[in-house]
Amino acid sequence: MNLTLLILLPLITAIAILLVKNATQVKWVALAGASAQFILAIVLLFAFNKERANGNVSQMLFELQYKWFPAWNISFHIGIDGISVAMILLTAFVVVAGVLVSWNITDKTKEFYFLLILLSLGAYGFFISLDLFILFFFLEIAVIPKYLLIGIWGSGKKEYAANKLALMLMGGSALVLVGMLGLYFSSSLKSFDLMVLSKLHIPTEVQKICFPLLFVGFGVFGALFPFHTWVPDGHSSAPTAGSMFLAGISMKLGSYGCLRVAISLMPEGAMQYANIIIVLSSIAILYGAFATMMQKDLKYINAYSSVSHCGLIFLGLGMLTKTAMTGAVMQMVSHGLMTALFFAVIGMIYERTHTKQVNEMGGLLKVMPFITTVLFIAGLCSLGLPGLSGFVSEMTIFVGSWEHTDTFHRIATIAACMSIVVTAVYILRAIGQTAMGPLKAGYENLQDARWNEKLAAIVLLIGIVAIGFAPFWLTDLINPATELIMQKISIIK
Amino acid sequence: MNGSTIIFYLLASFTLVSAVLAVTTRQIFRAAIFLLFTLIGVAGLYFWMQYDFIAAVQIVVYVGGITVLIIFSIFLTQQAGDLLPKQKMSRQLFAALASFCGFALIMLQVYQHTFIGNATQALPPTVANIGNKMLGVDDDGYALPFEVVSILLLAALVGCIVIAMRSKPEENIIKQ
Amino acid sequence: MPHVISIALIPLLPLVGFILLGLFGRKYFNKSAGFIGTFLLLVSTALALYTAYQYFFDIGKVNGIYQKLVPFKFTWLEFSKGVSIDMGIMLDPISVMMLVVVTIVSLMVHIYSLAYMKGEARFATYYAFLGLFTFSMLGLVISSNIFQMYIFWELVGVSSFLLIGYYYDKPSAVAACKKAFIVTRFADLGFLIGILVLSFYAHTLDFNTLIERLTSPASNEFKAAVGASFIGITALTWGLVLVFIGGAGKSAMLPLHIWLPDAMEGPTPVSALIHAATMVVAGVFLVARLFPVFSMSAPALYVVTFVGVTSALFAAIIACTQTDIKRVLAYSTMSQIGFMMFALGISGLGGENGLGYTASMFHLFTHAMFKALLFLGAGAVIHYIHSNEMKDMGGLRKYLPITHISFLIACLAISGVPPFAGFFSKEEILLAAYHHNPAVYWIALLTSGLTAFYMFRLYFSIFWGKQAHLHGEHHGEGGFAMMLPLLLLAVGAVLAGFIPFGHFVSSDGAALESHFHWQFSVAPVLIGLLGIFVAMWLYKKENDKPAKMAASLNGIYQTIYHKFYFDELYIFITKKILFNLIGRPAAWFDKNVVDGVMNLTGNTTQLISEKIKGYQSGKVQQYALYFLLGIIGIAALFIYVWK
Amino acid sequence: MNDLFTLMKSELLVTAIIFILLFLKIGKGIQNDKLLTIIQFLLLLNLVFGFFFNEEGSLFGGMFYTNALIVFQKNVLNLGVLLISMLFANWFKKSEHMPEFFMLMLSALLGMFLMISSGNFLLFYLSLELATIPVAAMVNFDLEKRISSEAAMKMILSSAFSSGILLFGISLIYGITGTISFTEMPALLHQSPLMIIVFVFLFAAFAFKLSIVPFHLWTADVYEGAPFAATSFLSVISKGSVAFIFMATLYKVFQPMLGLWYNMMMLLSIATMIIGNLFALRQQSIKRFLAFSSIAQVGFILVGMSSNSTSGTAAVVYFILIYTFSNLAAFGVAAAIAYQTGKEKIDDYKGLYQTNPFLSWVMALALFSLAGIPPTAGFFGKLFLITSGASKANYFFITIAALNMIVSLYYYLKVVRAIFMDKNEQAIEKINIHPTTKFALLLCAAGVIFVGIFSWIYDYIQSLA
Amino acid sequence: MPEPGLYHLLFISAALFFIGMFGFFTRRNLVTMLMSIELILNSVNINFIAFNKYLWPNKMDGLFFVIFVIAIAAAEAAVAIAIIINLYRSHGSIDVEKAEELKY
Repeated sequence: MNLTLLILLPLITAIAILLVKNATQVKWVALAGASAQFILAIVLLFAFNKERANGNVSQMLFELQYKWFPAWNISFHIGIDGISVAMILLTAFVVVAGVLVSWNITDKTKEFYFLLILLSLGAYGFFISLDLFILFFFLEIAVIPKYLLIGIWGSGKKEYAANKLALMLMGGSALVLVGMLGLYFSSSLKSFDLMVLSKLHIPTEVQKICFPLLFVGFGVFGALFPFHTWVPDGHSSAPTAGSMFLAGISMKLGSYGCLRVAISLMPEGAMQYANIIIVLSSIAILYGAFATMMQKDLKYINAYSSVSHCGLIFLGLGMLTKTAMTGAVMQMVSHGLMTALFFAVIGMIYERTHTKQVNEMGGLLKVMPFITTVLFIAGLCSLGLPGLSGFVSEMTIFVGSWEHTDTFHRIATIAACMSIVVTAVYILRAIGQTAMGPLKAGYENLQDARWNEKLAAIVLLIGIVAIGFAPFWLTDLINPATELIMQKISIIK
Repeated sequence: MNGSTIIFYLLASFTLVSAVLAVTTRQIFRAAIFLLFTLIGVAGLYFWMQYDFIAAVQIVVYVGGITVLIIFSIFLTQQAGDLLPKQKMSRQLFAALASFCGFALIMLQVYQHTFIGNATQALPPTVANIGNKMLGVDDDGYALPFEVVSILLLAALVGCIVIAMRSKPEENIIKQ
Repeated sequence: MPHVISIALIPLLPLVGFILLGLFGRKYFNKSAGFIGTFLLLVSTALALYTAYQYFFDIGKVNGIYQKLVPFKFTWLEFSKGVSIDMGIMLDPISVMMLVVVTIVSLMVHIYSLAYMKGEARFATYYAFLGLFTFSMLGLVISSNIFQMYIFWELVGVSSFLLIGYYYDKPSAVAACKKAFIVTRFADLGFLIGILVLSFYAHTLDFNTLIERLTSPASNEFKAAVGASFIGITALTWGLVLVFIGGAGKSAMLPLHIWLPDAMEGPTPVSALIHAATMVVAGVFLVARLFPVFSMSAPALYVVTFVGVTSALFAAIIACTQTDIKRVLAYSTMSQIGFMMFALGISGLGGENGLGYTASMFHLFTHAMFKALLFLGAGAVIHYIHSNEMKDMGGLRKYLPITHISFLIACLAISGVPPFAGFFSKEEILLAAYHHNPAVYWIALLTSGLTAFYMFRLYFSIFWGKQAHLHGEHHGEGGFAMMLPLLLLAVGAVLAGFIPFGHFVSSDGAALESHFHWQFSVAPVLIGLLGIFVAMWLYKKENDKPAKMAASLNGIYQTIYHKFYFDELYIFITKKILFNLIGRPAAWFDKNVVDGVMNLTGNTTQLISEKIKGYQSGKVQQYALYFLLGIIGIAALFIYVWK
Repeated sequence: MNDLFTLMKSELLVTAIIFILLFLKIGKGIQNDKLLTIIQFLLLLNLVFGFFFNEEGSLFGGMFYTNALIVFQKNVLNLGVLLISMLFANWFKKSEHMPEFFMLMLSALLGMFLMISSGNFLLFYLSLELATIPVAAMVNFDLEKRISSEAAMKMILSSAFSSGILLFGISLIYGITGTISFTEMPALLHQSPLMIIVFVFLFAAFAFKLSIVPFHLWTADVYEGAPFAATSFLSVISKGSVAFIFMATLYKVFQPMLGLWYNMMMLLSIATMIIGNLFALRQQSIKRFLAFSSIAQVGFILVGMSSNSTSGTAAVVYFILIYTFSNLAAFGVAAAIAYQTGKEKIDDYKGLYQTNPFLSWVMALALFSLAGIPPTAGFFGKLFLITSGASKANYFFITIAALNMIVSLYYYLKVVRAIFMDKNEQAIEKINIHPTTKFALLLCAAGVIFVGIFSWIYDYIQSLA
Repeated sequence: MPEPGLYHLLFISAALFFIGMFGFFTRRNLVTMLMSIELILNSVNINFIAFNKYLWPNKMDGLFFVIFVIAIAAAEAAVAIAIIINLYRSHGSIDVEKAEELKY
């Protein structure tokens, strides 16, 4: 399995989109590209499992290394472990759904799809990079498409939101850059290579400086409290597919980076700052949930709830136990799918009702049963209903967090657990007001989902249910990888 | 105290006084004349240092060339008898202060610094020596700078012609 | 050993129904959905009965003790070594009993709904939801793993939510389903943390292993769980109490009961199934499942007893004043579950001590029969009269004869009148209470009288008293589909008490002979009859006695009528504290502080940029001056300061 | 004497073109159109020729020195001039003084070549003046515009002032060391307080040319007033060449004073980035905006330069190559719009994308590259600058640099936002782009994308450094 | 009075340099600003000659520097005056304070 395919395919798709003439063709090309990518991701999953089953236990599989800027010891080094596979699958799911959902974009279709595919390119590249430099390269590649997607096709205070997003994300990546350079120069080998760096022992004082830089830097992407403020505005202003990508994929870049770079390279730093991370993420979880409760705009609801859910990811990471870490990765995947689904549905509703305010809706179940049912399922996933992906990941995090015996961790865990109640409150409020209750006047003739929307929702639902019903395949994928990371940490412990 | 010393001090004070006047007098022609005096004073210093050739060049180029150019431009741009506009007092004070500080800083460090020199094998600055070097292409030759200056003069010439010979004046000339 | 698949099919068939009807029902099976669902459940029921037969009479007993069999399990989600969620099947007396109860009641409701829900636009959806619920409930009772139970626990919650909110365009239904879900969810938080605590010390989530480890005082796990303590209470007690909070939430125990009366907004058959016979007893089942562990912690059992007995009394008092027939039934349910709960609380483990346990399970069993019957009967009444309010009813015995009879049987059963089912089970509970805790016994006795009173208040108000003002079309009793379940359940309510329950279900698996003392039964029966007579005196004929009584006890009556203002208290907590004191400030903080800091950074930059523009004044002399100053400054800096 | 032709080939070629132009001008009768084509052809020839006969050596007793890296630098400048000749074709065709403009520009270019190659302060000073005085004249080439002559005045006076300071510094360093040769000087340098002053004087002169804060004040005014061709020449070619020689002098001549100039660089680099960014934030005129942005860019160049290593050298050269493409593309687009509509305000660009997608994309690419966003080359350029600057593990410094990237992104995005996001009824009409301009823009865009991704370009530069 | 030597000349040149600077900062007339520039350049020339004479008479670097500086000064002055005249034509004044359209 040649991993460069994962980058080449979107690249080719993007170029093809540029070459194609009319809007319909653009859509089909984009869909074809996204589906091919989707299939590729599935194939990758099987290839990965097969390779593991064949007894290949090396940390990264399918490694490839090309020279790129050898003067700086940079190489185009790619490879995957279970975590990456999970994230790639997530991306593939969300991209297909995003392409489908945007089917009726009429304004500047070509540019829209081009940017969408470019964004996915960045994400794929990010998840397979094993070199800090290209990791950073792909991280930043994904920023501008987001900016343009929000700014051009968004709604509301889109320009403000787009600006805020771009600037904050760039701020995050600036910190990442500094941290990355710190790592680079601290090692005698002067290498950006993750595999090389992970074998070295990075001096403790360097870790003390670089860990917060990298963690916060990636944390900005992943909506770490209090750097989450781009999330609500960005998500709510973005076009549907934009929100899906933002929340579904792009925020995961941050948490993935935290895990892959910050924690796994600098376990001592992680130990040092773990308590701060836990405090911040516990605050984010509860505070995000309570802030969600007060929102009236569907997109804001989901955006704030993302802050809360991503807080869980960081909590899982900060706990530094294998179970919690596995849970965090699962939560990344789960939240990605779930929130993408949520945004897709919100987009569909908005397109029909032309409002995102929950109090202006009501009884939509009557006119659009499919859409509201999906909304409902997304909501249930968000509140952690068993059988859907949210449950397994949250529970894994809780169980993992509970493995610490001291009061501090206990309180943090209980605080995190409390979010499931608050989540239930706001999700049910939102669904109760939109889907249930008497039908508001003026909405009698709304149409239910079209084929593309149904397909998009189903794709994401499959992902959610596949994890929810059978989480073991995902944990089997992730566990070996987290185990390796934990080994490093436990040596220090 | 010998004659040379007296001449030096006279030249120096003449140069500096005229320089000060050149930058302070409010009548532009007088300023130009004081500038002339300063330049002559500097030429005098060169003579005093026995750099005759340089002194001659100074007089020919500066006194004969640049000053004339300046006076012409004054003719072109100035009504006779106009006093020069006065700069704001604060700016003057500030400028004086800054200049003085700079001067003080430099002189302080110059006096604290011991210059080492190499006065053993003096090469007298005669016209013959200068001429040999000027067009030499060997190690100590100055042919290349000479050519560079010629190109520069050519370019300056071209530039001056284009700029000074412009045909269509802008509509809103002399608006104020 | 029964075939694993046949057991697995018991819950899976309703799931198939759910998926089939949920995905395609609206389009393809809108008419036939009821029959599909009912048929699938019929098969399930048959399998459940077969399994029960096999278990109780064939394979369950080894050396006279019923075993906990785990014929099947697989690792579903592994957290860490040894701690994993397994999906499995566990057969023991109570789970087999619950299988039977759930399938039978569910089947009755399925059949009943064929008529009751006929013509609904979302008929298929209704059956799909019923299927989902039945699946979840069956999954819950056969769970072999505490987390598996939690999973189905949640699923049960959501299906309850769906069914309560079935009439989703009724705002009150929407509010009720939200309330039900959120309150139980809140309780589940306790359950979850309880699981975390217990599993942390037991290093397992598997029921059998967990119970084994936490009940043997010699094991390391037990020592650790008892050794660790928080504010003076051992970790074991904490874990159990937290788990019990979950059970209390589902079983509508005080003070988490507030969702139950509102849950009556759902279709009446649903109330019969979920909020009377099956789901609400999940809490009892949970405590029973973990009973060996509970028995290791006296404080935990004490909490169970206390909550159970207060709930029983409290609900009975409220039930006396309610006018909505379903609400009366709801409070009665709560009260009866309180009985089951405290019966567990006062029970010990093994032998005679375990009488409370057996009694509780017995009561659970009989209660399922007569309470389902009561609800279905009430459904028939509501179906007929199109109202839930007692004041709209009266004298219906002529119009609804079968309903009348079956309702009467159920009322007698619940009032503990021999020889109906309730008599036997309640008798055992009281007996157990009498032996273990006299205070509880007296309260229970009082409650039992109240029960008889409010049940017959209900009965007389519906079927006797003033003539109901009938208007519009009335289509009889709803036909065979509605009558059949009534009759079957009535038979159950009459006969269930004669089952020698202690032989099958006991705290330690060994048979427990019930010692029937007629002398002991006198007091309960008498007090039951007293309740009935008072009700008859007050309500059989239309009169103004109840109103007068209510007026004379105005303050107390109002307090009771308003359910001791529990709802208001909750609204105060949620609206005032959660929303206004936490939510709003959080949202405000985010909008103004977190966001504000970011915006401030931007604005400050802009402001500085505006302020320093004079530096670039356009005056070349000034530029030169800055130039010189720059040189002097830098030179001075590096000569004198920064060497 | 063969050495003369191979080592000084760039200079000789440029001189030859100047003289060809002179003759063409005197022998009148060639249309601007044709003449422009001829010039472009000559410049192309010049560029192509630049890649051959690269030898290392010195002439005139070390006064002139060249090596492969210097030749490469010259080629970068050549490329820039060629691009300028193509990008502003519309303006050139209309200008009646086109040949003179090119003569001046090429003289300045010659000056820069000599400056990069200079081996002593005399030639350096002369070529610096040669690179400045004609440019001042070029700035005045929009003869009908008031601001053009104002800008020219500001430029000539400021640069005369700065060369006075430079000369004063040279005179003192000559007094202290007794030599003006770059190669002999390091051995004679000692860090005395007077030397610090002298160094600051020289530094200031360089800083003036590079527009480093606080010596940058002339930049924006001159850029705004000058014709686009002159502005882009100033901001790209002139800045690039001075950066090259500045770096060479620092690394070679002032190596003994490393400690001093590292701190000075750090200080001024931070100031430059911050002030450049702060001023760029509130600009409306696109030229002025680019002027301040280029000031901020210089701050980044200083970051790389401060590393005092070959990788720093490579990074700076590489960055300037990229900067040439990106900045010229931006100026090219702005010029194309301004020539047809006279609009030079950022607000005028609102809704540009509706009417001119090509120009919009080129502009966006250019700005992204300037902002350092992948996959554009600017990302690599900036990253390598910062990376080499970070080699001293001075976290404070590089953090400031990295944070400044955010501010700069803000204002680059302001333009992007105007172009792509703002709706505008009176959007700029469809612009007719001259074919050569279009080609040059495409070239720039290609450069902006591929110079980064094709890592061999960087490797090549690194091998030269 | 002491025997005049290098330091005296350096004093004169520095004084001239800063007098020129002062003039440049304060004279509003462009031509007079140009004159100030000439003063600055002259001061530099004195430096060069002084160093050449007193310290490094073995080579003529300083001397040649002066020759070229004078040449450049001429060229610079020529271009500057051309620009000033052009400015005068468009602005009607050569007051430097009045040429400040380009700012901020």
